[in-house]
Amino acid sequence: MPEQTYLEAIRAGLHEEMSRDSSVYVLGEDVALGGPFGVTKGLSEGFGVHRVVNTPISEGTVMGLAIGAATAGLRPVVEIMFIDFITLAMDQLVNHAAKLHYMSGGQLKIPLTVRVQCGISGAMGAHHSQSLESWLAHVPGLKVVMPSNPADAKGLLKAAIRDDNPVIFIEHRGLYRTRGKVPDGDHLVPIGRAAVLREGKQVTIVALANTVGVALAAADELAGGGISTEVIDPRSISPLDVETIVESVKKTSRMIIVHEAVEKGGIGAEITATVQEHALYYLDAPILRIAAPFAPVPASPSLEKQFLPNQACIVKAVRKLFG
Amino acid sequence: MPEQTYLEAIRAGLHEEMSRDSSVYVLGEDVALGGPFGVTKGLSEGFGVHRVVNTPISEGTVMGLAIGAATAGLRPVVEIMFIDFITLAMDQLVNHAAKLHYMSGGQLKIPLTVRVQCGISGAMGAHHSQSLESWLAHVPGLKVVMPSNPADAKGLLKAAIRDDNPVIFIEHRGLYRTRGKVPDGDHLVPIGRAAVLREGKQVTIVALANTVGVALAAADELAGGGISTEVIDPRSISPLDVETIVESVKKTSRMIIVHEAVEKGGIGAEITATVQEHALYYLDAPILRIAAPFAPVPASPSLEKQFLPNQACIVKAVRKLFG
Amino acid sequence: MPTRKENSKDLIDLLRRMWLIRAFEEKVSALYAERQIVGLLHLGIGQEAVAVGTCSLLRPDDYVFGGHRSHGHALAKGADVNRLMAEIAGRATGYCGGKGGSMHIVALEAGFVTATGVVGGTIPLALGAAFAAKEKKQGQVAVVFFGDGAGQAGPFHESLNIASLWRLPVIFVCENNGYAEFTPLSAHTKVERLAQHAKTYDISSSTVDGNDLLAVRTAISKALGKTRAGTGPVFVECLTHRLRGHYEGDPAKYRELSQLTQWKSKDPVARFTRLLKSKKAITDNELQAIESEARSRAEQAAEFSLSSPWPAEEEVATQVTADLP
Amino acid sequence: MPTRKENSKDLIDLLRRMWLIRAFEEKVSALYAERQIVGLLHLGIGQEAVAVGTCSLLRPDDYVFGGHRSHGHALAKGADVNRLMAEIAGRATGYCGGKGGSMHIVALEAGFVTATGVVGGTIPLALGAAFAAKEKKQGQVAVVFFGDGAGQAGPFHESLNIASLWRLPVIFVCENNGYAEFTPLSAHTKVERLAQHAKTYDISSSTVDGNDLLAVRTAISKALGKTRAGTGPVFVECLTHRLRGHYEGDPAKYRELSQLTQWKSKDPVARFTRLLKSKKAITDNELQAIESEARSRAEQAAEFSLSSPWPAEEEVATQVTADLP
Ligand SMILES: Cc1ncc(C[n+]2csc(CCOP(=O)(O)OP(=O)(O)O)c2C)c(N)n1
Ligand SMILES: Cc1ncc(C[n+]2csc(CCOP(=O)(O)OP(=O)(O)O)c2C)c(N)n1
Ligand SMILES: [Mg+2]
Ligand SMILES: [Mg+2]
Repeated sequence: MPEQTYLEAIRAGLHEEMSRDSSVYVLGEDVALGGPFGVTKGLSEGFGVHRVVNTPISEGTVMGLAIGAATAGLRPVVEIMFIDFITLAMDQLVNHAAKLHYMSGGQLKIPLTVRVQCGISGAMGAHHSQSLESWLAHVPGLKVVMPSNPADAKGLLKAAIRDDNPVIFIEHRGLYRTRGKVPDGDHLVPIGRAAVLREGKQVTIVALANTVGVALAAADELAGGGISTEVIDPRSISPLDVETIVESVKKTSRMIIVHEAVEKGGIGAEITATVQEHALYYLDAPILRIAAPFAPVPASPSLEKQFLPNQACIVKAVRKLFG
Repeated sequence: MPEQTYLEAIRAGLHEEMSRDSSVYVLGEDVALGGPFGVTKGLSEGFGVHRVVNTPISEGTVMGLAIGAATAGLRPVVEIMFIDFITLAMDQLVNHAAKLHYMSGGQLKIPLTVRVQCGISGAMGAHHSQSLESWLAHVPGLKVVMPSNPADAKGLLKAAIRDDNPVIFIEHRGLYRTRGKVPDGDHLVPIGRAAVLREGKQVTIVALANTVGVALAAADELAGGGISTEVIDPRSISPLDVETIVESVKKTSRMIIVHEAVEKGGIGAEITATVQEHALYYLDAPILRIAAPFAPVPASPSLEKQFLPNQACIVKAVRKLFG
Repeated sequence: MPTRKENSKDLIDLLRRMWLIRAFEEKVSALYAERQIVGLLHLGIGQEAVAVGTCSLLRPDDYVFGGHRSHGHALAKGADVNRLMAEIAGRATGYCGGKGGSMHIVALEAGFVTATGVVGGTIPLALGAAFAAKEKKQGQVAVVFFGDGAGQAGPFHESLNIASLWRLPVIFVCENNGYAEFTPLSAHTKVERLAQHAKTYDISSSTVDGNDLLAVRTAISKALGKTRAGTGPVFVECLTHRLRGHYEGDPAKYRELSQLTQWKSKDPVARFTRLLKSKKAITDNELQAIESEARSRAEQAAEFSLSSPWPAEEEVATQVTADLP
Repeated sequence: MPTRKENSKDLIDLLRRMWLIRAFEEKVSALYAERQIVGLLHLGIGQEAVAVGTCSLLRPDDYVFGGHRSHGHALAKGADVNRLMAEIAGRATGYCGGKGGSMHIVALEAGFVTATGVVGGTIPLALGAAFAAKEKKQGQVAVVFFGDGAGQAGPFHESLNIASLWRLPVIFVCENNGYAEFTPLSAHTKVERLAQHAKTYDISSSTVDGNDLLAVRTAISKALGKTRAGTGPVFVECLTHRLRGHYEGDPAKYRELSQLTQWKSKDPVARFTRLLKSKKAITDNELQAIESEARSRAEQAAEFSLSSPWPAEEEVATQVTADLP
């Protein structure tokens, strides 16, 4: 298995799916030039600018255009440069992409992939750092995935493109340079299955995207202190792999959820509510959420650091559960 | 105390605040003519069309305009006709209204009220029936209220207009004709305080907006069966009155949350997560959520009925907690 | 006046199509008044010439998109009368199994891709279908119907820009009926003719009398010549008027009575009838047969709909995603 | 050429303002290269004439709104050099206590209401300030700066419509620098001059050489005459170019070298300097003094910023709502 960065894995996934299926089109701002992070670099040379299409700054209409193209048989991959700007495309995404299959009684399918980059990295401030995945998971008809490593990034992206539903593929900017092994060949990761990244017996940490690495490091530290920690990456937050998470908690009796979105109304709330419903009598302590404070993301690097859930918080929270 | 409908109470609240403070302006589609439901009827005659302003169908820009006007000293009340169309104003609402006070280090204040009508009533279908309040409660910097009766509608609206922050005032269309007593005089309801509408000992039902009436009826039915039910209306979902809810659960040891939004990622998840964090050891049973199925809202009246959380579901769920 | 010679049979067929829509919507209105149909209904009575004038020139595989007032567009594109009425009535036999409803018609078999409850919402979708059509190179075009109220919404402008930039085979059909809900166009914009926006983008455009069936056909026929030839989008603004309220139940007090009377005299069905009669292209008997056939089809559709079952309870949460049952 | 007689002192002052912005941004760039400042920085080097040409004519109580490339706009409106640089550097002494950052400057005391990281996002906000100004009847105007890339975004079009409809006292200043990120305007629209959109709405407009300080001033001065008189909005398109990459760190390989060279020769600071010299309105000594004064103010601002404390930890969650501490 070759090593790749998260960014390279996404690019490879796009490349493979575009090669495999001529109905896959990529649309977004500056995508033909690779975009500001270079994810789509080289694609327009290989597939032509008619399939790797630069768009004007018109997020809502480009989203709608992709939905319309999907109704007519294409499989568009739209890039929204920052999730902060998905706010401009919510009407099309929520009122059309998510609902048309249902509203048409199954007549229409919307095989649309939305690649969007999120999260905190590089002190970009409140308009380029949000984590809004829980909005999307609240919308019936959308699937939402958030890979935390190169292999999942590639496998989930390929699965998203092949899915007959709108899938929001959320990339974390802070992970673009992370390296990892990526299986050779036609590597697909099924949407809706969590990954148990570390087995443990006494506490379950569920972590998303950028916080998975932090959780794994915390688990190492906790192991040093004698606490056996299971770490689960849901990978897909809608549909959510309730079974894997609930089974883990039944075993460990304790759970912590970590994400970069603000705690209130974050996906941690949904996971908590579901787990307590299915495993209340197994819980030895309340489920705790480690997430961002209830505030916009500050620009100052010093405040940004405060804002992020870190290893120390996780370790402290876990210890509290045993306290 | 005179009786008024929910709709009349809102209109009276607008009227009083516009009389009290000449910086209050009302903007929205057809508001000068009363709007499709007649909420703003008569205001333009009283205050002039310069203060009760019909706008083009440009939700995003009208929202931004109101935010800009708020930075310059006005207290705008914007009407978004259906919450389904707030999707077109999310950028302005989330990136500017919610964040500018924080991002400016306190230099700017955004005393903005957004009146928006939500929910299911009258078989209008998937684009005119959504309940999206939990998105808004996930946004730091916004306050979100959802009155369930005429008195709260008036009192919360007046409080919203006087608040120095953006407040989303969510009206449920299905409640417009509900009648109720409304206190005389300058009736204000503080934002962030729940109302205990019925005291009980064995189970707490937290219900929102349209489902409050259903919950109260269920409580009556349950009383007949010997179950003593406390019913709480949070009224404000951001900030949320955690204390009142947690205290209730500590007393009753059981909780059901009812809302019309889909269950996954709904505000019930946040309430559940918070309550189990603070009162896990008091819980005799898992917290259950009674909410809409994970689907768009169907247009057919027969399916719409299926979609709504009803009294029978609530009663059944409560009984399950005792089973 | 038709630009190319239309024979009487063709013309009579056009009248028949308009009558079908008229009778259909009058029946829907009657059923609504009787509470046999519920919901939020926007009828296009008075605007039939735009739907028929446009769709009668389209290929079955052309893509059509509509909005909240689109019963007529779907019928004109060839949607089945029964399944359409059943959908509006919320029955299991409707096109969408009752999940869509009046504002959200989908009749894919007829090439009516979707309507929407969001003003202006399908304009970008039509661009997408046109984008796909361009790539598929089968000469298909996309057509989107929208009102004057959509002309002040951002997506409309973003769409004109992209359509012109990428030379998409899309025809924008603006039904300028002078009102958005209760307020006249003059309260929404200073731009009197929405076709003006097309000019800004160098999109070929025209403004026609939307109550004159043949004028609409002439404009659309020219538009199709261009879009099918690959020269990019065309914008056709049709000046028309809805003869009923904004929605069923709206007393439309904001409208001057004189205005209504004036527009009634321009009723597209009566007007086209007068034309055919003046050209002696149709007899009174034929006329009556057309009307009564239309009415009886509408009646049958109503019977079909009201005797159809309601959707099964469990349908409430099926078809949420394409991989579920 | 100035339309009204400007005396040398005024002209020299204008040069001084441009130099201040230039020196400030060059210092910011240097600090970024040294990693003393981090974040996503968009510099307006090469576009100073638009900022100064516009803001030098405004009243302190006029409202100015900017975007992601707005250091210069804020400075031109009178923002404090130290507090601005400290904000960009993320320090507690910055205008926003470090919470805003480079793309989100607010300097309310100077009438610079807000910038934004959302392309086109402040255009509606400026309408709102203009709406308030119109109601307050103190003759204030609102000015919004935005790029050519914003001209394809829906809110821009919705805003032109509403501004014209309601005759709001707002001046749209479009800095058409020919690129949105890495792609030229021609890849975003077929409309070559963004002022064309204003014409659609009958908004008074002009397109000027944005690197010619006095041409900008002439256009803005006319615009102010109209907006303050209450006749509605004005649109001024300024053709200009950024001499650096889209953001600091962008090598700007998409840009032809010849193009860059050509624009460098039109550098607004050098060009205005040449004009003053040719008119003998300034001596070499004065010139040098202006530059070195600007550089030293920028240095001082850097020192002030880098020696300022970082925001206190607890600041991360204060000021979320106006009623919290
Ligand atoms: C985005 C959006 N905003 C508001 C509404 C409410 N609404 C429904 S129809 C309508 C007026 C539409 O006018 P127009 O586009 O001219 O179409 P017409 O009704 O005249 O056919 C409005 C404002 C909506 N459906 N969608
Ligand atoms: C709504 C939105 N979409 C995309 C971006 C990413 N982005 C930042 S600057 C930019 C280009 C803006 O071009 P222009 O408006 O011409 O301003 P300039 O950078 O040339 O000053 C883009 C696409 C953004 N900030 N906001
Ligand atoms: Mg209309
Ligand atoms: Mg530009």
